[in-house]
Amino acid sequence: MKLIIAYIKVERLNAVKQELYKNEIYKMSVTNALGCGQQRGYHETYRGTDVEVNLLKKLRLEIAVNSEFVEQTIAAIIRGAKTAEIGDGKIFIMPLEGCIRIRTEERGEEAIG
Amino acid sequence: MKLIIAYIKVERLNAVKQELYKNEIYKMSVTNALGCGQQRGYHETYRGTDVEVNLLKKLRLEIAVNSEFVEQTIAAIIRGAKTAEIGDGKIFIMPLEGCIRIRTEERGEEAIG
Amino acid sequence: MKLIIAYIKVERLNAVKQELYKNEIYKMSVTNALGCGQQRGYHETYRGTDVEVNLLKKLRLEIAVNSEFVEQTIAAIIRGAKTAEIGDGKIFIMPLEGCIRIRTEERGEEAIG
Amino acid sequence: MFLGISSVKAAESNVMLSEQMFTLNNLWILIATVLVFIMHLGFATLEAGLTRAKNCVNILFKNVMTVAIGLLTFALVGFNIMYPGNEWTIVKWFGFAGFGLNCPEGAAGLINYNGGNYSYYADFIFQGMFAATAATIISGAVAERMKLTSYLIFCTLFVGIVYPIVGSWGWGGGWLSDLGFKDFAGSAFVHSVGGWGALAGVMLLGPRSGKYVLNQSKAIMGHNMPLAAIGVFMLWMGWFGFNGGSVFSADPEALSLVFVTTTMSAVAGIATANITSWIISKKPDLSMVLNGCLAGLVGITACADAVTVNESLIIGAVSGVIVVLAVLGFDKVRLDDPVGALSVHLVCGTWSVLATGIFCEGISFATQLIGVVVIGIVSFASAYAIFGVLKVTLGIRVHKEEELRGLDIGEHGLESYSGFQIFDCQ
Amino acid sequence: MFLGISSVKAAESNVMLSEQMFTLNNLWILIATVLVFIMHLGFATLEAGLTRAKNCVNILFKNVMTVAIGLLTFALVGFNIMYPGNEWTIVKWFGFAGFGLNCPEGAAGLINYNGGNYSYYADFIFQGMFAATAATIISGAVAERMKLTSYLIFCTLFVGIVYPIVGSWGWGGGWLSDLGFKDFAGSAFVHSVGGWGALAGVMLLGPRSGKYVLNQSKAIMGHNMPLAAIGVFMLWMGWFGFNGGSVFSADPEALSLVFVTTTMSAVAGIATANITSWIISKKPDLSMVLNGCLAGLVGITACADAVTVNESLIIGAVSGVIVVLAVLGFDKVRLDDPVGALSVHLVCGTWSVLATGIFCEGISFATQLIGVVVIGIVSFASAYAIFGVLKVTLGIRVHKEEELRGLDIGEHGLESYSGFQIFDCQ
Amino acid sequence: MFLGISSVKAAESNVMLSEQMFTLNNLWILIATVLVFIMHLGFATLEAGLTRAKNCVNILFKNVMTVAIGLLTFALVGFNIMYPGNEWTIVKWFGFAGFGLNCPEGAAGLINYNGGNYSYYADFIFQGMFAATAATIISGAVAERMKLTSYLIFCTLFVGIVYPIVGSWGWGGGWLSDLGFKDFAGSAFVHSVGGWGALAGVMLLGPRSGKYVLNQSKAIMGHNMPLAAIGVFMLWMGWFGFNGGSVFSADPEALSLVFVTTTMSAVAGIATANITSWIISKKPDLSMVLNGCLAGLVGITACADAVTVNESLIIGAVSGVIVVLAVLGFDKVRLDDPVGALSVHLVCGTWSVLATGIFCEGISFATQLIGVVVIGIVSFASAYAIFGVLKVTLGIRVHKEEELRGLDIGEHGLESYSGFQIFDCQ
Ligand SMILES: Nc1ncnc2c1ncn2[C@@H]1O[C@H](COP(=O)(O)OP(=O)(O)O)[C@@H](O)[C@H]1O
Ligand SMILES: Nc1ncnc2c1ncn2[C@@H]1O[C@H](COP(=O)(O)OP(=O)(O)O)[C@@H](O)[C@H]1O
Ligand SMILES: Nc1ncnc2c1ncn2[C@@H]1O[C@H](COP(=O)(O)OP(=O)(O)O)[C@@H](O)[C@H]1O
Repeated sequence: MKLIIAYIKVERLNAVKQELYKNEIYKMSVTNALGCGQQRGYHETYRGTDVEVNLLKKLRLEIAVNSEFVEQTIAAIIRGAKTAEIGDGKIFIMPLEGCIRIRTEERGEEAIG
Repeated sequence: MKLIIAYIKVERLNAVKQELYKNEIYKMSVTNALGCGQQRGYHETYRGTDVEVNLLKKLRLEIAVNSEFVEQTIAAIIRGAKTAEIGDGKIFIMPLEGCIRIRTEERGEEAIG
Repeated sequence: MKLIIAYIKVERLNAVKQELYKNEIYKMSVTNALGCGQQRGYHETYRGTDVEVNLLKKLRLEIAVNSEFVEQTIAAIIRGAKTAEIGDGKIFIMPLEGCIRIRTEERGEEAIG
Repeated sequence: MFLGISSVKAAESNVMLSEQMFTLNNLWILIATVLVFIMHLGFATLEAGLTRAKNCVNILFKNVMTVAIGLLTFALVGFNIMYPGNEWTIVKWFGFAGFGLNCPEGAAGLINYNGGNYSYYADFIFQGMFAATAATIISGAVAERMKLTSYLIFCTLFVGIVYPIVGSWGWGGGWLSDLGFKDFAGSAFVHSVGGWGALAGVMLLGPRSGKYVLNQSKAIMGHNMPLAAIGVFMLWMGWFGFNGGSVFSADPEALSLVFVTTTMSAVAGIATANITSWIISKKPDLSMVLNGCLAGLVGITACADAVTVNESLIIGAVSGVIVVLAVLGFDKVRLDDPVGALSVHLVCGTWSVLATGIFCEGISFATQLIGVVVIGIVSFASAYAIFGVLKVTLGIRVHKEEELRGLDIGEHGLESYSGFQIFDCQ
Repeated sequence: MFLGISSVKAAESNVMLSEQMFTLNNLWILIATVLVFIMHLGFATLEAGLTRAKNCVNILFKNVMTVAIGLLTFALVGFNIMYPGNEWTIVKWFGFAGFGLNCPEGAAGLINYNGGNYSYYADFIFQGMFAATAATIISGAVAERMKLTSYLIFCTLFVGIVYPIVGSWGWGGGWLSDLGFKDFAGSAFVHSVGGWGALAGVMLLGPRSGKYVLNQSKAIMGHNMPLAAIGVFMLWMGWFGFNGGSVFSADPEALSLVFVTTTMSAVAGIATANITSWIISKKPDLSMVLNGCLAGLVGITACADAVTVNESLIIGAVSGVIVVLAVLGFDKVRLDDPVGALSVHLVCGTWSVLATGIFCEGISFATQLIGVVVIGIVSFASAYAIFGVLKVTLGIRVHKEEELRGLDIGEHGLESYSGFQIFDCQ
Repeated sequence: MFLGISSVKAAESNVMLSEQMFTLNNLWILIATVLVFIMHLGFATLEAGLTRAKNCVNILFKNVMTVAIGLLTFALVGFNIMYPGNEWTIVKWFGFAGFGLNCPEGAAGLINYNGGNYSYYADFIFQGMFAATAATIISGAVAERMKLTSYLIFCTLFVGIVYPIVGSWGWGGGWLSDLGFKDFAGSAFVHSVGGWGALAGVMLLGPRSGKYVLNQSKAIMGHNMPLAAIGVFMLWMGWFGFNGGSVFSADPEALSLVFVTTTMSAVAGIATANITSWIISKKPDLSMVLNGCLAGLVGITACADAVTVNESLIIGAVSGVIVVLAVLGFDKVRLDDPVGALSVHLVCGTWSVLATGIFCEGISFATQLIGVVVIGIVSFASAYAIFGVLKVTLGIRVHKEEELRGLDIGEHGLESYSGFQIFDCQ
């Protein structure tokens, strides 16, 4: 089992979700994050003073999948999120040792989906 | 050491915290997340248009524990969060390689609690 | 590759970022979290009723780095975040199995920075 | 002979003069109507601000509907119950002058209506704006847990029937006015009536879930303090019309005094509520100060035209103290009132009526007390009966799950702050 | 002889009397100006509340600038186009009395101005406050996607030229007033003119991205319902000045009636919008109820002084129904209007003008219809032309990327709610 | 003989006439009082909106308390210091007519009071509402870092003593009024006095932590732009009463002109502030446009009754430019004023007084300058002294840790937006 963490552009969420659905990946968790990456920030002006905003709004997806699903999940995220412009985001893959469904107390690969 | 990530229903936080306290687990971090799971969303209506909201508000707990505490932590979370209804949430267990307390720079199992 | 998660005091973010920049670590993601730790909460009063707030506002940094950068990243975070008072926060280190840059589809150590 | 002619001229001139005074007084009543109207925004924002984000749409919805229900029922029956003229069915206790608005033709609906100060329509619209406030008071007290439909039904019956019946006793020329009972602008007839209704509702509904856990009262924080502050300022602004309009003319002496006493009571309430709550909870508590302001305003409402400035300061100061104690007291006895409506409107409304008996010359304390008691019994009993019937029929409380998730999603399927990350685990 | 003398006295006294009445009427116009002014806050908060957080600074900015543009252009040319006096260039269709304000000296700009009810300057400032509202209506409909500079240019031309030309036909003594066309306070000249302009804008801009996806209309939620509610209450408050001020005197009979009809139409609109939307979407919809209130207010605006209370209830009730249907209808035909400006101002404004033909004695339905059609054609065509030219020159729509990120960052480099975590992926 | 009789009639009629005019003028002063009152909501929301969420309860609290302190001290001593009548202690520089309110009995407190335009109580309440605004100005400038108790003490002394002493020189018949100094509605006596107090506070407090880092000025963003916009609209609305009420009668000529000049100066200020800031920072800056509006309003306040419409446009336009430059200038010299109070009230208030010397016939520029200088020295010195003593005794600044966490938690133990996720790392 793996935990996939993906940082994507806020406006790509719907596209990513659709790609995941097509691959029958329906479960995920989303949080909002602020990211510093290669992408330059933008400038705001407030009362005449210039501000560089270098923490950009991103979404952080967390998707736990069984190992055989990892590649297709990654592919789906890329299809949904990629615009080939700086700021498209990043995917991290981490080992997942256990998973429990609270409702049924099922464990392991059963519980993930 | 393990990092336990649990997604629970927002309204179960107090119950979960109490169960954890009973097991002398006092440290944790909470973030709010939006989750897609087995639970169906609900419908909102705005200006006559129907909206299906399928990202539900969840809380994400992150609890770093020493390996021997893992089972009792999981059990406590389940006791606090379980209503046996869809949407109760999920627990993930991940390997944790290091832990440092910033204040004292202690490392490892010492630092976790 | 490792994923470093750090919980720090909200007001230390700028200092931590500066220390990281000095070490040429430019990429990170920040989310806001509520934390229960050793630090006691504070009391609020609302309409004459006292409330103990024991979930304190913290920032959660997530920094993916190549293994050789782990120690200097940790050191930088500590330099920026440490006030030697309770509530300074904690750092967790986790194994990271994969990393993909969405824009270029690069993988692995290339992709992280 | 020329004297005669001169007299005629003078008389004509008099008529013209009073036409102008009539225009002026009538204009003031209409402007006061606008001010009372804006109190509805005040109630809406105050109540919304002091409750949780997840119930905010519900509160706004109730407050908008309350204005509509108040004015529609008042036009249909309320106005003619409250001011039955000579059409008393149960002498001086209940009268009804027929359905709908019937503006007398010509001068009878204008300069001859009610002694030449304002027209029939001005009277109706000013009174109609008052009517809805009684219900709005209740809306705050039952917030965050009451079923919407039941509230709307309750509101219709309470504002349409109970409020005007009780009001007719004093303002419609009924038995209380015969006794010499004084309630200048509605501490009894508006605020305490609403407050008693709120008490019945709070008792039958029970506290919000999570409010009392293991013998302990938990604070359930309001979600938006600027909104609450906007509410209090809007209410205060409206009070200039509420009390000022109740002079029923632009008479410079009376009106100026009312403006001063109303304001000084409010500021005294702020000051003493601040001191009291600071002593008790060791912190300067904004929500208490806001309630203290309203307490001072309610406290002066029964007698704003008949006290000195110093007396208004005393009345306001007392109001500011008792509102803080009342909030704490109601909490002790586990009457969960999210916005402090009981403390402000019921407690300070009652204090105001009694203070009138203490401070105003020619007003008997005993009469004031009789008024307080009878109005209290009838308002509370009627409200309890309506809420009670609703409770066993439609139900008055939302399901626990709906309460936890919030009434905005449960009742309306709409969030107040779409897109905002809100973390609320109570 | 003494008769003569007495007469002189009486005449003098008459002059003094009318000076007082003049002062009183003039004061009311000025107070009404304050009320109309606050409608701009109402529009600003309503529009901001019903759109997304990421475009909120942009909307506030537009609404503040609109007031400035409205008053500056009205002072420069608008007032003298709208009220050309005898300076008609194209007889009864277009006139222009010169640039800037030219208050007649002495009594001519005061008591002798326009029959003794108000002064030149009071007239100007009251009318000037009206002017800007027409543009503000458009600002809501084109929200969340229109380029700022193009909006400002459009606003300048539309309010400075189109609005006063159309207005002169009726209120400036032009051909429509000669025909006997009745538009009491501006359902046609303000609301429908603004509405037609909004329609042109909505058509040329196209829907917000994400609004219509795969044959489906998606709801794009407003971000702040309390703000929207504040907006509606402020607008309602202002409407007492909008309609009440249009009596152009403090005449007790007319003014009291206008207050009642205006209010009753609003509450009827609330009631029927609630029922209609509850039936259709099975939920009590706050945003629809708020629109229903405004619908009732617009609905009565053409005839608030000339209908009975019962008629005002009917007019408001119809408005409440049609506004809900119109919102749904515009959505069906994919005219994306974030705040419902088309439904409220265009549809109900038109209904109001026609209702005047139905309910008011002596008003010909045919004339009203002619007014509706000609005003519609001219306003729509002019707005379409201005928007069209801007579209091919400066462009009227922001880039898609800017739209997604929000106009606040894109156009202003400033966030509305700095520090708040806002999650918006539309 | 009959002539005699006729005269008697006429005289009687005159009395009646003036009673009506008195009622009318008095009513206007009271309505203006309501408008000035609502400025306090304007200040509260503007200041709250332009600062950070973590200090919002603190700001609201201060603004509510300021109203109370202002009115209580004004009733206790301020009114009788400001208007000492003949009770000058230091001739024409300081007088005191005794503690508390002493309304003259009968006609002396009514129609004979101050020449028949308004009553004693109307005078007091209108002036009392003004008093508090001077302190409120300071509250904005010292926001986000000042200790609450010290602020409350400062506010009490400044509003209770300094403000009325300075005011008495001009409005109370003191030496400045003898010199022919003109300050129509308070650019000097209210705005600049508050502004000088603010300057002293800002200097002694130092900038907010994080504002100036390594030779660089950092923007500290306001947290709620709609709130700030509500504030500006409320202030503008109130200004109709601030300037309009200062006519001290409903005189149609003067009042209508004041409404027009006040409005035109505001819109000119909006326009030029927009242009200036757009040129400088390349973006249309909402916060600057809001300040520009207030700048125009302050700019016209000293002479709104005595300039032409064109002159009011010039005055407003200049105000709009200088407010933007002043905001940037104060930032350069590291005077950290979170809401722009110095730029709006001190700079534009001073400009307004000088502009009066430039544009108004019969007013000497030298006299205006003397007024500016002496008022400035006395207000600044007194404020500096009070702040200074507080600094070495109680302390005026919260601890750094408290500042970082926010005054809402630190001073009040209450959050403004409970449940909202707010991310603020400044
Ligand atoms: N090494 C990292 N550690 C943590 N988060 C990262 C890292 N690299 C990127 N991110 C996250 O991914 C987001 C997108 O990064 P981006 O600038 O698009 O990277 P790239 O230029 O490599 O495509 C960043 O805003 C940040 O939130
Ligand atoms: N595979 C997964 N990956 C990431 N998050 C998940 C996953 N499965 C569930 N979740 C999170 O847990 C929450 C609860 O899921 P739920 O619908 O209750 O699952 P179940 O029906 O299996 O109990 C979801 O809303 C989501 O936030
Ligand atoms: N075991 C843990 N699991 C998850 N989060 C933790 C843990 N320990 C600490 N934290 C996070 O770190 C924050 C800082 O903890 P703190 O009270 O400063 O710890 P310490 O007293 O050990 O320095 C907490 O508020 C919490 O968010």
